[in-house]
Amino acid sequence: MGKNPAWSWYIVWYFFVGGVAAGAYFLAALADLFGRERAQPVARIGYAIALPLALVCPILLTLDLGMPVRAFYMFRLFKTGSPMSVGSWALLGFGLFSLVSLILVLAETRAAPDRAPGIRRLRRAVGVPGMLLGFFIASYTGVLLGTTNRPVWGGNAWIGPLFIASAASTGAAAIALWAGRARIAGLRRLDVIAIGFEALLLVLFLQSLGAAAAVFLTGSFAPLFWGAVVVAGVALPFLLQLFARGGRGQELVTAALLLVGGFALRYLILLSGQA
Amino acid sequence: MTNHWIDVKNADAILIMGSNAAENHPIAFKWVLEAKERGAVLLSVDPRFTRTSALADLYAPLRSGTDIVFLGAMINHVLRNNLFQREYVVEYTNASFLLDPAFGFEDGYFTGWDPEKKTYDRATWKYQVDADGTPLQDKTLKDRNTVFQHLRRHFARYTPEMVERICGTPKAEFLKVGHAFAATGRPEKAGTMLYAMGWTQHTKGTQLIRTAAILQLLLGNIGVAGGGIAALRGLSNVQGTTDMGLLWNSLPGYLTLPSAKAHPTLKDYLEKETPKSGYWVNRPKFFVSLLKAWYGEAASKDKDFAFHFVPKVGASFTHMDLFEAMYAGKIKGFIVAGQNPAVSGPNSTLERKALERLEWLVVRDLFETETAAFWKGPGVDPVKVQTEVFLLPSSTHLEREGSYTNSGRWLQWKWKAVDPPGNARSDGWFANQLAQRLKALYAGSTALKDQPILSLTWDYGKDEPDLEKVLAEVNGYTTADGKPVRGFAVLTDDGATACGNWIYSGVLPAEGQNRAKSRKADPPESLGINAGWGFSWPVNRRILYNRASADPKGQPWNKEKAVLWWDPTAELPDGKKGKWVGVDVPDFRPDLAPDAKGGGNPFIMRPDGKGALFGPLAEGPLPEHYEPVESPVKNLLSSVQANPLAVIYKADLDKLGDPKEFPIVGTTYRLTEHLHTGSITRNLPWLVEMMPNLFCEMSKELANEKGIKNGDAVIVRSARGEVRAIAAVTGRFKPFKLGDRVVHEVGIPWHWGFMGLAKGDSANMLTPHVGDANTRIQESKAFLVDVRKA
Amino acid sequence: MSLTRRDFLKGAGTGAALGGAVGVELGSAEAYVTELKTKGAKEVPSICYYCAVGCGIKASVADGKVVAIQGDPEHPINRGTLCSKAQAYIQVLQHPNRLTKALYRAPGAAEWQEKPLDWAMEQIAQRIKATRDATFVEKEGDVPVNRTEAIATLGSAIIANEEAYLLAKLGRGLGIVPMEHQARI
Amino acid sequence: MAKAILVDTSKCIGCRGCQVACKQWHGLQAESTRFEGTYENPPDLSARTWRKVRFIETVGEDGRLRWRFISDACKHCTDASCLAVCPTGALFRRPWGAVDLDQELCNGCRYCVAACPFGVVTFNEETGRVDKCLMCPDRVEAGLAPSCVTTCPTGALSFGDRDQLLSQAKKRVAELQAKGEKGAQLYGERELSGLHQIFVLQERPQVYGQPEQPQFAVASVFPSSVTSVLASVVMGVAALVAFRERGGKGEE
Repeated sequence: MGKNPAWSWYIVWYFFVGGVAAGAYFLAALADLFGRERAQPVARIGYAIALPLALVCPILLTLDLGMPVRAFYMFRLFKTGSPMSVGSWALLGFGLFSLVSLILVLAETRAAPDRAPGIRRLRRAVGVPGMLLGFFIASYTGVLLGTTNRPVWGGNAWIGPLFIASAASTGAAAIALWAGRARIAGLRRLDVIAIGFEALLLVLFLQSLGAAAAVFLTGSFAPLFWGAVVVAGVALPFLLQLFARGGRGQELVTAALLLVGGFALRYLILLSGQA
Repeated sequence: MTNHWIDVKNADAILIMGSNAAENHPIAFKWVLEAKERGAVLLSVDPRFTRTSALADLYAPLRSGTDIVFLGAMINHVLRNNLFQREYVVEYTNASFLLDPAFGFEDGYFTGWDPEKKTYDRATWKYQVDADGTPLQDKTLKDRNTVFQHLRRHFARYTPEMVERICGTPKAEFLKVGHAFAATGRPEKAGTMLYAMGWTQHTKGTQLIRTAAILQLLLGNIGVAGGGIAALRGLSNVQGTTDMGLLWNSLPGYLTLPSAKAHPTLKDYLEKETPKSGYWVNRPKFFVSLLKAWYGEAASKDKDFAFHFVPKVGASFTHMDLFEAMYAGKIKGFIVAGQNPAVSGPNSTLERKALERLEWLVVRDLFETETAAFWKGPGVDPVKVQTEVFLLPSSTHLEREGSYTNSGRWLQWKWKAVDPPGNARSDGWFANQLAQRLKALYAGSTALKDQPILSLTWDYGKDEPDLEKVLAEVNGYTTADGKPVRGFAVLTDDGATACGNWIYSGVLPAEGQNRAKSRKADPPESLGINAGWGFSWPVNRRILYNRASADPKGQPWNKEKAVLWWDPTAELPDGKKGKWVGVDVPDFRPDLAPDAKGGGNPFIMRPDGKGALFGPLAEGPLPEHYEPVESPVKNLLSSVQANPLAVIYKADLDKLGDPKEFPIVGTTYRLTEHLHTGSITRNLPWLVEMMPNLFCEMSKELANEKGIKNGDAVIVRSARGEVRAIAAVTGRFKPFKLGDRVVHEVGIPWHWGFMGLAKGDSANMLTPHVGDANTRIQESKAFLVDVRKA
Repeated sequence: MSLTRRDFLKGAGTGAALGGAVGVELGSAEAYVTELKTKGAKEVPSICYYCAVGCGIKASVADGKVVAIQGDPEHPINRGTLCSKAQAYIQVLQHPNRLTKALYRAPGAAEWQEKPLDWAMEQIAQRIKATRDATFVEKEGDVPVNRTEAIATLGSAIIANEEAYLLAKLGRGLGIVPMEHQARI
Repeated sequence: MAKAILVDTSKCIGCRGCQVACKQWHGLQAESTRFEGTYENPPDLSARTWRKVRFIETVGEDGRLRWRFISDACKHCTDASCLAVCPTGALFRRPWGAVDLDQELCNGCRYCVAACPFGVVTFNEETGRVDKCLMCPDRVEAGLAPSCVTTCPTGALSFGDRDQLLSQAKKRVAELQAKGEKGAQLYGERELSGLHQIFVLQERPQVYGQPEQPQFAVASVFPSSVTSVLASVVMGVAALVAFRERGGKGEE
């Protein structure tokens, strides 16, 4: 058993912010790729959200280091066996892609009409590798936790997928909130699928833990797990998005619930391995 | 130690009892385990399962203070089952000697007990002798008056059942240990016993060690490689400083300090202290040479070598006597160096209080010790303490040079590594300075009383003394030309030689040669004698009584581990043939053939040359079990509860506990991580982190009874005081089942005090001022306490 | 760019292969080298301070300071080994609370005062003389006994033989009878 | 040639010379401790305690008490999780097998802390970096044994070629078993593809606080990556379903 790495609140926030950024970006790229004009707000807002959040990530990570001035040592190596090493590079790449994508969003809106389609094509092309990085950023933290010898985390292969599903739902929520009064096409459908997928992965995750799942189900984390993750983060938004038709207010409430649930999920997973 | 540390590897059985060698002499355990690897059986007998027990093949628990029963039953086992080494016993011990027919033993007393005076008249404690004074013998050992038959009868009462009922050792466990060790009774086998304070700190400690010696003699284990009795001494130079006479009644080389009553003149001293036979016939040579060394010119033959200068003892001043006298206000000035009686002294409440009654106190140490700081200790109001205290900084052993004598009697030189800080100085410097200043203060005095100090030879330099010059004086020299003598064999009683300590003579055999500095080690696969490493007193002999390693004809009992043998063809310097040869220096006249008169008497320090199965001590010539002065049970072996000659002090703070109020046996001990009072080690962070607090070890059963959990704070209380400790509840202590009674025992290390980095109460707040009948060492291994949750 | 150390790859083994542990190192990261701290130090042989086994120790001295205390590998008893107490001994030499000045506590005082060593020694000599002179017994009846029982000394069992000899000689020379040390307890 | 330390628990007397030798040689500060009812202290390996002796009281099947001692430190695994996950290269392997740590390169990410299957690597709050036993590379490269081994009085610790120590250890296990020590076993021959600190134990590893089957943390990178890629595909498909326009049906 490894010792407690004592990763702090910065890391909880990083997991959350990084997930939102990654989710927003890959949703943006997917919308850009698969959606038509009606999906464009998702793309524009998603890219716009990704960049600032992607810029916050390294700051959070650096603050958690024992030697913050040596943060750049992360780039001495590229070590495929170390999720943290690859993740550091990926975060760097993701930041660059977010920047380029956002520039292209702005360029498109300000470009002469004849040049706009070309810019959008370029943005779509850039979005593909960026999206892959987004998926990576969303999931590598889960892989990283699995690559330890801590309780809950060690050897677990379901945290990565869980974080991807959660990145999608919280990314979508962030986009919805950003959009404010404007309606965004496709988000509700996406939410339903993503939340459903997240629920499935949660079950798989808990099942893989065996007896250790008790920390979430009945242990000291149970209230937060059931209340924030299961009810607020999964059940309510799922039901709301599936059945309710409450207009923008409902969308915003759902988004807020998803963000709370996503944050709680990260917090609990990080804490459970450090208890 | 009769033998030495490395020699332990040659043993076939090792009994560790009254010692926790793995804990307190970890490096010695290197050789214990080496023996084990070579097939030796390791036996651990201890009230508590210790680090030593953890490595032992067999472990047997026993209640503190009952060792004589355990060993006595081993003797009984050996005698009853004919497991003793007969030829050795017959030839090398006094087993065959006939005792006075009037000698006897009944219900705890030997003949001659005077209940009024509470002393023994030793008139019957003697051999039957012929007209020449030679003891009568029966080598068949059958005569009922032989020592052997007395031994048999005496120890017949020490049965395995008795062991179970008195020691609390399950019979089966006792028998396993007894059997394993008795196997060394075969001539080619050797067994050794390692003991320490677990045997000495009893009111019958000396008798306890005699019991061990009797067993070892019966098994033929003395004088052989891998045999002997090993006193594991606790401090780096406690052996050497004892050799040098830092005990109240001792002069260097174990020459007794004369007493006013017995030795008014040199003639009295020499006559009374010199036996008719045995090596001590040379005592006058040693003593006169000492007087010459000390008083030089003034020690002229016509003035009895200044014998009158030597202080003559009146009252006894063993450690406890000294502190009782101090408590009574009789001692005014006190110089303490490198010792910390406020923590190490038994009944430390009394001993600390005694310090308050001094006019002045000088302490020299590395750190501010509890003794130096007694005036600001717990419950002491400094304003009320009128003692003047001087605290002088001392240098450490790496900041000075000199020789240390280890437990195996090896003198080893240590070189100085660095200069001491600030005003820290060595003890040699202190003595040198003080001597010069006192000589100056007394200069010109014609008073008779000042002549000893004025005549005292003292020329070792001004500040740090030249220690090799001191060692040269210790070694001895011819007074005519100051040339070193080659050994004590050439010392004389006419003033032609001077020698500061005869047993060390030979360490500087020639000018510029210091054998303490020798550094030639034997290869590891050898017997381990290491004659080329350091210098072992006497005369670089590594195994004492080694004549006994060979049979009466002079052939080694064990050819593979031969120490010494008679070679009839070897040539002597004078051309004659026949001498003792081997790997060690013979503890015998080198040319005395086995068949010559006395050629079969290996124990040359004794008048009769025989190992003493029968040997008078204060409380009798044979060991007998008595309960500790504080004991929870009645003595089952006789109606005499405690050693009738135990020394019990009676000052107002000398209280004894009632078993009804204090039903638990308490014992004290040491830990690997600390040394003695911890005055050094409790200041060292690396040691403190391992052993930070005073603790009290107890069985799970006792803890249960008292509602104590592991790690709880507890109060341990005796009639003298109480200490606060942390409970270590462990399976390593078990309650003792004595018949239908259960007796609990707890243990507590004595390293803590109120100064230093890691502070704590001192275990000696609990221990009593009661002492051994012979040595007056305190009984701190078995006393009465009670325990409760704090 | 160079491949990571071969030994890393070798070491990473099967599990790492599953994880695809192919790494690339961008900077140069030679295994750092630390110099042996006893290098060039003078080795002074001594004997351990603590118990009476008599283990050989060697102090490594550089610039007048002990930088390490280790077992003496040539010593036949301990053959270079040491227990925890001996290993910690170097902390005595570096200890901030070591006494380095003579201290004096006047009757009834609550604090120590620092004093010059020479002053302290002279005072001690005078106290000894005063007490000795006041309590000395020259004769008991006709027998010259030349003793004082009012001054006592205690210790030490961790001083050199030569020092013990000097103390014994001086003590008896002064007529002091109560001289004891650790061997008694 | 791979080197190793062999810990023979059957020869350990718990004197803790090794524990302090390590502190002396490396100048490690003492920790503040309390006696908690056991001789063992400090409570665990840490940034300031790279080697420590564990004291274990246990009762055998024969009902007899045993007091076991084990000198514990970094195992210098062949499959070293700490080294494998270290993103900066501060942890590296010496050619002779030790897992070493270059303090200058550590930035205190603590990944290795979580990855170590033995709880050896510890974060040092004071320096902001991690610490652990390095197997005394300064000594070994000067031809000496690590300081803990050098000081061990009883031969419980030995240092040398790993292969040679392994056969020595196997012989010892056989000897102990022949003496009736049924629990005698070797630990570290195959665990994590071979440890560079191997043990002769007298009980199951668990009794000494060692994992029965230590896991190489990096082994989970592959399965985790696969599930994550699959999850990404699922989300891609979900987006496709969500954002593909089907004539505005379902949503306005």
